[in-house]
Amino acid sequence: MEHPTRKLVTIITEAALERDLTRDLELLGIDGYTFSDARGRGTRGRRASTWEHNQNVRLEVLCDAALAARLIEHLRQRYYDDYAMVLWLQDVEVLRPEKFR
Amino acid sequence: MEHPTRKLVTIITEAALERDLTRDLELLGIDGYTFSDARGRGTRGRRASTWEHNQNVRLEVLCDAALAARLIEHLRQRYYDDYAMVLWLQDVEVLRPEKFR
Amino acid sequence: MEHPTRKLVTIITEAALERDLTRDLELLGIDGYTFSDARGRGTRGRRASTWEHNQNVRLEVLCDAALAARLIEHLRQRYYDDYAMVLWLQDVEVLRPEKFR
Amino acid sequence: MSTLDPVVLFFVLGVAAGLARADLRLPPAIYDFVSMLLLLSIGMKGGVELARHSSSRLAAELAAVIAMGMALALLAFIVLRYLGRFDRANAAAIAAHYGSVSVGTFAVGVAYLGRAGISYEPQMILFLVVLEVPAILIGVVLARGFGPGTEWGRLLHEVFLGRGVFLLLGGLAIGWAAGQDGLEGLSPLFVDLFKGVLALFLLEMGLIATEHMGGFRRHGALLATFALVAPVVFGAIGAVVGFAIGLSIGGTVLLATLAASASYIAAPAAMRTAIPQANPALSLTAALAISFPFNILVGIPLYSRIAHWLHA
Amino acid sequence: MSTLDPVVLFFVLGVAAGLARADLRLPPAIYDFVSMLLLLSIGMKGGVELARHSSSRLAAELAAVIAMGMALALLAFIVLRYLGRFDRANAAAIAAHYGSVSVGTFAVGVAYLGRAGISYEPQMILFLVVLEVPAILIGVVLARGFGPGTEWGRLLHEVFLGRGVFLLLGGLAIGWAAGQDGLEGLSPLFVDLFKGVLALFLLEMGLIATEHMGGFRRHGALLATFALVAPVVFGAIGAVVGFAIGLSIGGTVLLATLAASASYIAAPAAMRTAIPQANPALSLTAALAISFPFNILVGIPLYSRIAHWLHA
Amino acid sequence: MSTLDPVVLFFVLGVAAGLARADLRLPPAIYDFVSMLLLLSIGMKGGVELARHSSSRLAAELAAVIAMGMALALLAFIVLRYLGRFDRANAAAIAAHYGSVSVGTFAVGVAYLGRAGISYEPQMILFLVVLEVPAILIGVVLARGFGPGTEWGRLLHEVFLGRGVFLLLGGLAIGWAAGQDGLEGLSPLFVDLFKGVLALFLLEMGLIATEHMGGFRRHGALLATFALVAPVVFGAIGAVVGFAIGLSIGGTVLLATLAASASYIAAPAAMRTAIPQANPALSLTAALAISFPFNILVGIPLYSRIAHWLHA
Ligand SMILES: Nc1ncnc2c1ncn2[C@@H]1O[C@H](COP(=O)(O)O)[C@@H](O)[C@H]1O
Ligand SMILES: Nc1ncnc2c1ncn2[C@@H]1O[C@H](COP(=O)(O)O)[C@@H](O)[C@H]1O
Ligand SMILES: Nc1ncnc2c1ncn2[C@@H]1O[C@H](COP(=O)(O)O)[C@@H](O)[C@H]1O
Ligand code: NA
Ligand code: NA
Ligand code: NA
Repeated sequence: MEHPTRKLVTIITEAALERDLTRDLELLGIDGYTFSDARGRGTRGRRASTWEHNQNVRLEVLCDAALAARLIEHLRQRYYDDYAMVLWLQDVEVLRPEKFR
Repeated sequence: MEHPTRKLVTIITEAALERDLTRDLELLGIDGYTFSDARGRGTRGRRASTWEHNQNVRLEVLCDAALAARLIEHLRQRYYDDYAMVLWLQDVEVLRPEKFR
Repeated sequence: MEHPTRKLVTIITEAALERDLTRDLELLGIDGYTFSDARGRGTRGRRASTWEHNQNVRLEVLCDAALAARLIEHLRQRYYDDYAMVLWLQDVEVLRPEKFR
Repeated sequence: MSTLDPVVLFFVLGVAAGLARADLRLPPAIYDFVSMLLLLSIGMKGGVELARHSSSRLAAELAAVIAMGMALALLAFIVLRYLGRFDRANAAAIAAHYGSVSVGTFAVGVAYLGRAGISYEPQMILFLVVLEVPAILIGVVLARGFGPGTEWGRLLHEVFLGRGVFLLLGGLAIGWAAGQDGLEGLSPLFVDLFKGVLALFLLEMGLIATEHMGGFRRHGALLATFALVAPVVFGAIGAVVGFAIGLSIGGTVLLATLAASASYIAAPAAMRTAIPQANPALSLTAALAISFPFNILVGIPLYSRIAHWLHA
Repeated sequence: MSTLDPVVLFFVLGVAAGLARADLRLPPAIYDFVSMLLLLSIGMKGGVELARHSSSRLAAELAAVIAMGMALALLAFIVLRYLGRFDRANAAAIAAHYGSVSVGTFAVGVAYLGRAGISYEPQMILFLVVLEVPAILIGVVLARGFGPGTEWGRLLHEVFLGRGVFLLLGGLAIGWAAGQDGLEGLSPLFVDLFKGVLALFLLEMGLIATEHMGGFRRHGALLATFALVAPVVFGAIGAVVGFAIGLSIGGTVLLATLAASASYIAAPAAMRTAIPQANPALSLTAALAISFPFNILVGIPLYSRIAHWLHA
Repeated sequence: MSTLDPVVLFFVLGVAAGLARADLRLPPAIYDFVSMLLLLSIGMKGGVELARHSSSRLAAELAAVIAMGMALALLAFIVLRYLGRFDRANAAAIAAHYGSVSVGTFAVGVAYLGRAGISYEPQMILFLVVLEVPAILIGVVLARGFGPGTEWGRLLHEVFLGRGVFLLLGGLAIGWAAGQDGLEGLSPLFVDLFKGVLALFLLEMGLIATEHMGGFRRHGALLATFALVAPVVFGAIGAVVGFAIGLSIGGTVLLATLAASASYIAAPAAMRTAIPQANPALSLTAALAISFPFNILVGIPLYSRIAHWLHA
């Protein structure tokens, strides 16, 4: 069983950015994504708290390689310097490739 | 360090299906799985809300390729047409392959 | 677009271990990691409950292969026999490899 | 009473927050907590009252009320399917929502009567529980017939053991078993805080309602019209039934309110299971984004007038 | 008092929901919130009382109570290891749970006395806190000896700074420092709502208890027997100790209740850390799915009889 | 009044838990719930009072208070940038926090006056809302000028529709519209529980404050000194302004408290959006880990003395 592949981009960043990222995704033409809550630690210290200023979210976007590249480039320019943000990239098999441009 | 590989199936779907999926998994003979809460957007619109009717869950199942194929086939037949559902598939290395048929 | 790769270690285990794992990670020299809440089922039964004694966490660590091997070895020795724990390993592409030793 | 009840202002605040995209996140856990308190409070109150004075005609009244729920679901189906040209699944699912009832609307009705100093029969809370069920069953039959496709056991489980009906029934049982005196120690939480908890619940419903208002544009004027007209017609029917079975003015207002209201707790969950091909956004937009606000802002005072007029 | 306290009915409702697989999800955040309120309320109440009339014999009483906690843990261990043929780790872990105490059971005992109009000594709440500790330490020593394997610092941290003991002690300190008058503004939340909050807590415990009932089948009749007999025997021992150190009837009932109860907050967390090879399902099934319901349904009235009989 | 208000003891308990690394997790959902109740309660109280007696000089007072907020932010910026040698972005961000206000500190001030039996003007709550805004705008202008880089629309949205200002304003509107009588049914939740809810909020703030205490070591004595001195100086300025615009003793204490306090709800969110290159740890450490405890433990009594002295 072999399925076509797409890119899965996973981003861990500040919870306060959820709303902004949602807008960015839509502007980039990405209309499928998933958020969940997270906490952790990185170069900007521990982010694991009771309150909103110090929580993380985990964002997953499944899309084709070109869109993934545009998304990553956007995040790098807009957020990398000033925000806690980590991201990684994987190839995954999908069932309905037409859903994930 | 090389470990044996298994399939990791990740499914994002409606929170209301958690109970049904649990039953399905058990009927399929899959007795290891992980759920977590999620929210997002896809072809069936935004699913990110205060209330249960509009939330997602994220289900991860680690199993061998045959079981993964059966699981995916089941989901496709039973849920794809009528429910918000996205899934992807990866090969991952595991430590105790005997745990994940 | 090709990026350097690192190992992503994903661990699902008992929520009660979060504090201990945090300490272990720091002792192992791993200073980037992400936790999120999870629930599920495995060889040690169902772990999906209202209360802390029966919940899971999901831990993700992005690091180089050597550190990943040390982490896995530590977990195997210290927790595998007595705790509900499952882990898997993937190669993922990262943007700033210097962040993830 | 010309001004709005302050609890309704909380709904308005929630809608304002939603429309203005204010950063007012209410965690799902808090929604669950607040709605649990509300359901238990209402149930317990009903149980206490039922234990005190039970109606000798209860069985007959229940039969009438159940028949009404079924008739309303059927009526809604016919209108949606033949006038509205909705497909069978969607017409049946929406009909199930409108034949069933909304606990939040009922609670606002109770608050309305409380402010106006009008009393009502204890069995109203029993009617609230009972009315959750028949329309859902009718909806499933309308969509799928009695064929083998329906897992009736699972559906009944979904309905009776969903959080809404279960907590109402559980509260009812506890209130009935413990009685007024037994519950004294519990009244600071379940009685005194009732209105405050209802206010928080309505704030959340306001936020959620706006999430579903987008559904409007997509599903068109037809659905919106139905969602505005059905409450008035069903409310009038409910008032007539209430009057006919001999309810007091307060009871008549509440039965009209129940008839006019559309479920957004039990029915959506049951429909998702039993009629998965129906689009849940249609029912939720209609029930929550249109009929619910209409009922608590305009409908309840209207049904009160109708009830007074019938009893005059 | 022949009927159940209504708060206990909430436990029954939770069990019913669990057994019927009702869709009654109580988010973990709400469990944390409700149990936090409960622990702070109990602690504050104790602190206020302690500040008012402190017992001159407090030190002697505390010594007796601590000795009792250790003795009960030892007794449980011997029975489980030599009669029950449990392995060392599991016998020690279960023994630690039964030598320690349950805050929920204590709270139901307090509600029971309140309904019966029986007063009790303020230091009971201090005993509740104090009894969380010694059995846990005994359990660890029984399982592992005094060898270098045990990280005692970490274990003590786990025990004293776990949420249970910490919030009880914190509440105690605040109640003691502020006194009755100082706390007046806080009493609507921490006093008036106490029973309501306890009801919600018991509803949740009912749900959780059923999750652990499955443990039964697997761990057999032996464990179930222990979980039913231990409370009775330990309760009787607690009553005798209470009588011997001169407690009032109310105090005797509560010390019996403490002795009979098995911890499910502090002990499980500490045992998981200190005796990881013990199977936590065994202790939780016994403590929560059997002894806890037994105590709040049957045990407390029984210990009350014993206390009355001793004081007669 | 020599002893601490018991609500402040809850803050101390939270700090103790944080420092001792006690296992006291308070789920984010509970923080959201408790702070929502607090904000609504304060707003509603203000609205009721405003509806009763509105000040004829309100416009003039508001102008003075807004000018004060701007002046304080400017003063803080000058000190941080030229004395403290902070870079422009960080100096501006911290200044915005200190020119703005803290709802938690205000609530402790209200509790302090309540205990002392001192009344205050109803418009104080309006000042609380109003003071959230100007300092934030000043901070952004100081950091970025009026250039095209700033998305003002988004910033204003962030400020006015952030949960803090929105819930305060919403509560104010509801209180104003419903009036004392209208809110009667809501007072068990929003009035009677106020102090208890404040206690829980302070417990959480204590825990959160300790999370930020580590920031200390890294950001040095300079910031710590600022965070201790600014409240005293700003408090004195606030007291003088309050006296000058003719506030009562109570009003003067509260305006001093507002001036002395630093925002940790609206400002952090707005700064993160508008001045992303500023390190949020600096402002939060200063505002929450130093100035907040200082104000509720030492500051408020001090500002009360200043107010009494001015009015003597
Ligand atoms: N090596 C890592 N592995 C997994 N998650 C990480 C890692 N580094 C950082 N993170 C997550 O990404 C967030 C932001 O990281 P940073 O920008 O390095 O502060 C952290 O709070 C963690 O949740
Ligand atoms: N491209 C995507 N990437 C990541 N998650 C997605 C994507 N598309 C959909 N999802 C998630 O899957 C859920 C169901 O998707 P759908 O069936 O397309 O409505 C959404 O609510 C999202 O949480
Ligand atoms: N095959 C699997 N796929 C995904 N998650 C699993 C699997 N097996 C176990 N888990 C998760 O890991 C936890 C511990 O597993 P175990 O140690 O097998 O009890 C479970 O509670 C699940 O959340
Ligand atoms: Na209806
Ligand atoms: Na015991
Ligand atoms: Na200020």
